[in-house]
Amino acid sequence: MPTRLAVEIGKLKLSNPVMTASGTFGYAEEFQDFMELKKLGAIVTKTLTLKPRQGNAAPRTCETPAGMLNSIGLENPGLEIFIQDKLPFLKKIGIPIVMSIASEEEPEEFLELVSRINLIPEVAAVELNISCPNVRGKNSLIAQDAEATYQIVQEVRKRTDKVLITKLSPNVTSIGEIAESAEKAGSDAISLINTLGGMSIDVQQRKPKVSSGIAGLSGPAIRPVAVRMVWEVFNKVKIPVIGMGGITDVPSALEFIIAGATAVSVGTANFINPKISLAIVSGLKEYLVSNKIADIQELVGSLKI
Amino acid sequence: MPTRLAVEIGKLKLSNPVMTASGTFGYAEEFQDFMELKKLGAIVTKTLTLKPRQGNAAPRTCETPAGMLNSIGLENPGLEIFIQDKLPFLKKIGIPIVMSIASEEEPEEFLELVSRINLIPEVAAVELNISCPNVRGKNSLIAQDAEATYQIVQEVRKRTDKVLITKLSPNVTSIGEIAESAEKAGSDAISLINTLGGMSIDVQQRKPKVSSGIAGLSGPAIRPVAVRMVWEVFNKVKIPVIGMGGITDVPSALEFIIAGATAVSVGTANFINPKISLAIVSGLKEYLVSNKIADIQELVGSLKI
Amino acid sequence: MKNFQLSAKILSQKKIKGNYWHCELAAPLIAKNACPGQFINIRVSDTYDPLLRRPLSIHGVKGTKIKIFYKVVGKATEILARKKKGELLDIIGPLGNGFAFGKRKTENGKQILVAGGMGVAPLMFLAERLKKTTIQVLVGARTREELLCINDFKQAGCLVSVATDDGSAGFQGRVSDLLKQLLQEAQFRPQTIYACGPRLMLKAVADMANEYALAAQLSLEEHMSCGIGACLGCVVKTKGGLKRVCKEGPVFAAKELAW
Amino acid sequence: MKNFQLSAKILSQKKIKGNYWHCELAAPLIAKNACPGQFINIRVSDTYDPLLRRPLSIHGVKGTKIKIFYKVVGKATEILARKKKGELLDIIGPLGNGFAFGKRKTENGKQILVAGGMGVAPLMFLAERLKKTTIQVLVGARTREELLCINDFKQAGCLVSVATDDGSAGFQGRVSDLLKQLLQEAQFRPQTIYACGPRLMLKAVADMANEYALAAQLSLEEHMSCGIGACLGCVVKTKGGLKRVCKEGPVFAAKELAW
Ligand SMILES: Cc1cc2nc3c(=O)[nH]c(=O)nc-3n(C[C@H](O)[C@H](O)[C@H](O)COP(=O)(O)OP(=O)(O)OC[C@H]3O[C@@H](n4cnc5c(N)ncnc54)[C@H](O)[C@@H]3O)c2cc1C
Ligand SMILES: Cc1cc2nc3c(=O)[nH]c(=O)nc-3n(C[C@H](O)[C@H](O)[C@H](O)COP(=O)(O)OP(=O)(O)OC[C@H]3O[C@@H](n4cnc5c(N)ncnc54)[C@H](O)[C@@H]3O)c2cc1C
Ligand SMILES: Cc1cc2nc3c(=O)[nH]c(=O)nc-3n(C[C@H](O)[C@H](O)[C@H](O)COP(=O)(O)O)c2cc1C
Ligand SMILES: Cc1cc2nc3c(=O)[nH]c(=O)nc-3n(C[C@H](O)[C@H](O)[C@H](O)COP(=O)(O)O)c2cc1C
Ligand code: FES
Ligand code: FES
Repeated sequence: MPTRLAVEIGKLKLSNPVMTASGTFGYAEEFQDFMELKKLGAIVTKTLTLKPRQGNAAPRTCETPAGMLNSIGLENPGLEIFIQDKLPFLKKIGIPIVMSIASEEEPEEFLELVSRINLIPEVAAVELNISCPNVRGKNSLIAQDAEATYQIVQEVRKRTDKVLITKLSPNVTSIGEIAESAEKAGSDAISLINTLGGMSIDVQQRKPKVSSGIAGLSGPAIRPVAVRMVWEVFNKVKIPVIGMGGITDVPSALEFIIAGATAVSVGTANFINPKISLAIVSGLKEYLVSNKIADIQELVGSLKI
Repeated sequence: MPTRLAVEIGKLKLSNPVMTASGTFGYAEEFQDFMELKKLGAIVTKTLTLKPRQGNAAPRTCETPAGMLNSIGLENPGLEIFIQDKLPFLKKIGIPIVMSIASEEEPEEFLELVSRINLIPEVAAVELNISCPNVRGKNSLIAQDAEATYQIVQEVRKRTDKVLITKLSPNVTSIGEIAESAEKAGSDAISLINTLGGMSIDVQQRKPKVSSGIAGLSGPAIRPVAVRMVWEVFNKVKIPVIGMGGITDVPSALEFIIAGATAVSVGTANFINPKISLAIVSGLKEYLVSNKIADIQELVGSLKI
Repeated sequence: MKNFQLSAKILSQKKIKGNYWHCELAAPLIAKNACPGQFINIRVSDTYDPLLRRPLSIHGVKGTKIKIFYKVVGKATEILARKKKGELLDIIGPLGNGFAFGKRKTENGKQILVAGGMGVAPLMFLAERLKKTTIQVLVGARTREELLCINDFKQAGCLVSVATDDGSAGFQGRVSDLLKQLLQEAQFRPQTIYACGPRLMLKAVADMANEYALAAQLSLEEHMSCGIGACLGCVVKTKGGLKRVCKEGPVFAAKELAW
Repeated sequence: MKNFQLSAKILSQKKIKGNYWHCELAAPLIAKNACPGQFINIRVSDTYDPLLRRPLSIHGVKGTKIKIFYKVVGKATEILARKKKGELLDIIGPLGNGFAFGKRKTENGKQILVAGGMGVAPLMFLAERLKKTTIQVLVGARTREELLCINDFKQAGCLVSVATDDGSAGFQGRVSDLLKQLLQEAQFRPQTIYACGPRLMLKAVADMANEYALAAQLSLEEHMSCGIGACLGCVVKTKGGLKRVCKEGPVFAAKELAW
C-alpha cells in the first residue's frame, strides 16, 4: 500500500512531518556525521538575534529526572555571521530551512530581522521565538500575554510573505487563548511547546545547578504537558500545529500527531541519539503501513475522546 | 550538636517539616504497616467534599517518564462518612491533621465544610484545594485566577480560626501573583504545587491512557517546575510555603527547603516507597548535623543566587 | 492482613519459554502469610524510569520462598528478567484479598479453575492449596505455544483441559466457550468457579456463572499506582460502589461486579 | 574529524580499586581515529533515567580496542560499572579536539604531564603516544589510595612523581605545588605542560606556565548535554569568546583561556 508522509504547514511543503527543534540541532553541521540530513522534513535553526549574543555563564545545563534544564541565553552569532558562516551549509541540504528568531527590543528588532530574512530565498519559513525563558532581564515573555502576542505577530505578518510560525510557551494559564491570538494575527502555524520554567538545586553548595537559577525544562519529563497543550491548541485553532516536547521515539511522535500536530519537532532527544529523527521518519511510515493508513494526515487529531 | 527540625505553619506546630500530600496517603491507615505514623510532621487527608463523590471512570492512572498521570476525580466518601469512618483513626495518631477540602459549588460548599470542620478540634488546619484539575465539567480552576482566589480565601478566612492553607495550581502564567492574592485574603500558608495538566496517549488504540483525557502530572518529572515555583512564591509572600512536587528523597526535599519551603509534602513517592517520608525526616536531621546547622529554619530560602 | 516491605533475594530466575519467566524469591514473612490470589508489588529499578512498582501474582509458596511467574511485556518486566540469582528485589506483599475458599463447604466439592493467558499465575497457587478437592482446570491461550502451566496443574493432581483460539491444541475457541460446553454437557458441575484472565473472558465466565447459578470468583486487573489502597487508581465498579482492585480485590465475587 | 555512533561490546570490565573501574570496548572505527585528549560519550541505559550520555576520556587504544578508566560517582557511572563483559554500549566518538603534539618541534623535547585525580585518564593515552620523548608525570590525589596509574605510567617509560594532600605518599601538597617546585629547582624544564584535573589545579598550572613562559595544554570539564557541539551547554570563556568544551576543547592552550 502506498503511504503518504508529506504534510503542509501553510504553503510550506514537507516530505515528512519530522523537524528538528530550535536550539537542539545546532546549525545542522553537527549532525552530518550521523544522518543524511536531506531526509528530514525540515530543519529549524538555533534562535538568531540581530546582533551576536554571548548568552549566559556556565554551567548552562543540568540533568533532571527524565529531563534537563538549559539556560543557554540565546547564544548566537547574530544574523550577519549566520548568513556568512552557517547558511551556506544549510542551503546545500536542500530541504526547508526554518529560521528561528528572537528579539531583545520588540518590535523593532523582529521587524528588522524579518525584512532581512525576506531577502534570503532559501529560508522557507520564520519561527517567532516569543517564548524563550532564557533572555536575561525580562520578567515575562511575549507568549505569556495574548495581546502582546497578537501585536507582534501582526506586525511581523505585515512585513513578510514567508511562512510564519509562532512558537508558544507552556508557562501560561491558557495556551488555547494565546494560540488563538497568534492565529487571528495571521500566523500560518503554531509551534509548541518551548521549555517549562524550572530550577534544580545543588543542596551541598545551596546554589542552583544552572548559573541563571531559573532555566528551561525539556525532555521526556514534559511530554504529557506538551501533548495536552497540543490537544488544547488543536481544538482551538484551524492553522496547523507543530508539536514538540519530549519526543524520543516513534510512539511519542505519534502521540503528538494523534493529539493534533501536523508536524513534530525533535529536541532534547537529538542529544541522546543523534540519529533519532530519521529513525522516527521510518517508524512513522511503518505505523501507517501496519495500521493501513494511506495518509498521515488522517492521523492528525484522530484522538478518540 | 542539638538540631532542631520543628517548624511552624502559622500557629500550627510541626515536630518536623515532612508532611504527606493530599490524595497520596489515603487516610493514613494504608500506611500503618510501613511506619510509625506519629513521627510524621503532619498528615493531609485526601480532599473531601461535602457529599460523597464517586470520581472518574477507570483507567484513572498511568505512568509517564519519571512521572504519572492521575485523574481520580476527587473520589471521597463525603464529610459525614469521613468523620465517622476515617477521622477516629487519624485522631489517634496524635499529630496535626490537615483536612483538604474542595467544593463543587463555590463558595457555599466551602463555607459549609469549614463551618462543620470548625467543630472538630482534632483537625488542626484546613487546606483549600482550589487547584484540583480532575473535577469534571469545569474549564478553569479557582487557583488560575487571582481575583477568584482572593474571594474564596477571604470568605473562608472570615469563617474559621483554624490554620488556613491555600493549595495552588502550577498551571498558571504567574504563580507569584496568585500566591499574593491568597496571602492578602488572609491565608496562613501557601502549599504548592498541585499536578500539572497532562495527557498521555495509547497510540495503538488512539485513546488517552487515562479515561478523562487530560489528567494531572506528578512525580520527579515535575520537580524542577515545583522548585522554581516555590522559589518564586517564597520571594513574593511572607507567609510560609509548603513545597511539594516530585519529592522522592532527602536531596529533593532539601531542594524545596533551600528554595523557600518551610515544610514539604511527599506525594507520589509514597506509592513507590511507603516508608520514604520517615526516611526523609531522618535524612534531614543528618544533613543538619553534617552541615552544622542548628535549626532547619536557617535553611529555608537559603539559596545563593 | 499485615503487609511487609522487604528486600527479597532472587533464589532462581529461569526462562520457561518465549517471554515467560519463572522466579523464586526468599521472602519468609510474605510466604508465611500469603493466600492464593494475593500479589506482590515489585520495584524493579531504583531509578525513576520505570517509576512505579509492578504487581505480580504470587504463583506459589514453598517454605520461606515465594514464586512468581511473569511475561515480559514492557519496560519493567524486561528489567526484571535481566536480574540474576542473588540480586535483591524490593517487594511489598502479600497484597489484596485473595480467593475465598476453605472456610466454606465448597472445600470438599468439585472446583473449576479457568485461566486465560497469564491468568494461570495465581490459579496455580490456588490449585496447590485446594489440593484435597477435585479440580478441573481449563487453560486457554491464543495458540499451543502460549499454553502455560499444563504440566504443573497435572502434577498438582488437577484434571486439565485446554482451549486455543487457533485450535492448535485442545478445544478450538475461547476458554470461556470450553467452560460453557463443559457446563452444558453437565460433565462437570462445580461448586465454585475461580477465574483469572483478560477482562472479556472474565465477563463471559461471570455471565455463565449467573446462567448456571454457580458461585464464581474472578481475579481482576487494573492499572495500579500504589497497590496498597492509597491512590484510588485501580477502582472497579461493583454493585456496592467503586472498589479498589488492590485492596478489596483483586478477587471479586462475580455477582458483586457491575461490568 | 568524523564521529561515529556505535554499539561497542564490552571486552573487559575490572574494578581496579575502590570506586575505580577499567573497561575495554571493541570500537574499531573509534580506535583507529582516536587521539589523546579525545573522549567518547556513553549512553549507559535505554531508559530515561539517566537521560543524557556521559563523557569519558579515551584512556588508551590497543588495536581495535579502546580503554576507559572511570570513577563511580553517581547514577550513570554506577550503572556502567554493573555492566558485564559481552554487553553492548551505545557510544559516540572520538569527540573533541585532543592534545596538540607531534606535529611540532616539542615532539623530541621533554614533556611534563600533570594529572589531578581522574585527570590521569586522558594523560595515560597521551603518554603512550608521546613515548619517544622524555616524559615526567606528576600525579596528585588527596591521599595515597587515590593515586592512580602510577605503574602504568612507569611501564610506559615515564618518570613519575607523586603528590598527596595529606602527605601519605610523595610530596605533601597539591600537585601544582609539586610542579612549581620542579620548575623552580630547574630540575626539569619541559617544552610543554599537559594537564588534566580539577579546575583549580588547571588554573594553578596555567599561572605557572605563564610565569615560566611555557606552553601548556589543559583538558577541561564542563557539564555536557550533547557532546557534539549542538546544545551550547558546555562553554568556557576564552580570549576569543566562548568556546564549546566538547568541540573546540576539551583541550585548550592555557594562554587562550579567560578564567
Ligand atoms: C493484581 C495483578 C496481578 C498480576 N499478576 C501478574 C502475573 O502474575 N504475571 C504477569 O506476567 N503479569 C501479571 N500482571 C500484569 C503485570 O503487572 C504487567 O504485565 C506489568 O505491570 C507490565 O509492566 P511493564 O513495565 O513490563 O510493561 P509496561 O511498559 O508498563 O506496559 C507494557 C504493556 O503491558 C500492559 N500492562 C501494563 N500494566 C498492566 C497491568 N497492570 N495489567 C495488564 N496489562 C498491563 C500495557 O497495556 C502495555 O501495553 C498482574 C497485574 C495485576 C494488576
Ligand atoms: C570531556 C570529559 C571527560 C571525562 N573523562 C572522564 C574519565 O575518563 N573518567 C571519569 O571517571 N570521569 C570522566 N569525566 C567525568 C564524568 O563524565 C562524570 O563523572 C560522569 O558524567 C558522572 O556521571 P554520573 O551519572 O555517574 O554522576 P551524576 O549522578 O551525574 O553526578 C554525580 C556527581 O558527579 C559530578 N559530575 C557529573 N558530571 C560531571 C562532569 N561532567 N564533570 C565533572 N563532574 C561531574 C556531579 O557534580 C555530581 O556531584 C569526564 C568529563 C568530561 C566532561
Ligand atoms: C539546549 C536547548 C536549547 C534550546 N534553544 C532554543 C532556542 O534557541 N530557541 C527556541 O525556540 N527553543 C529552544 N529550545 C527549546 C526546544 O526547541 C524545544 O521547544 C523544547 O526543548 C521542548 O522540546 P524537547 O523536550 O524535545 O527538547 C532549546 C532547548 C534546549 C534543550
Ligand atoms: C493519585 C493522586 C491523587 C491526588 N489527589 C489529590 C487530592 O485529592 N487533593 C489535592 O489537593 N491534591 C491531590 N493530588 C496532588 C498531590 O497532593 C500533589 O500536590 C502532587 O501530586 C505533586 O506532588 P508529587 O509530585 O510529590 O506527587 C493527588 C496526586 C496524586 C498522584
Ligand atoms: S493501586 Fe492505588 S488504590 Fe489500588
Ligand atoms: S555538550 Fe552540547 S555543545 Fe558541548
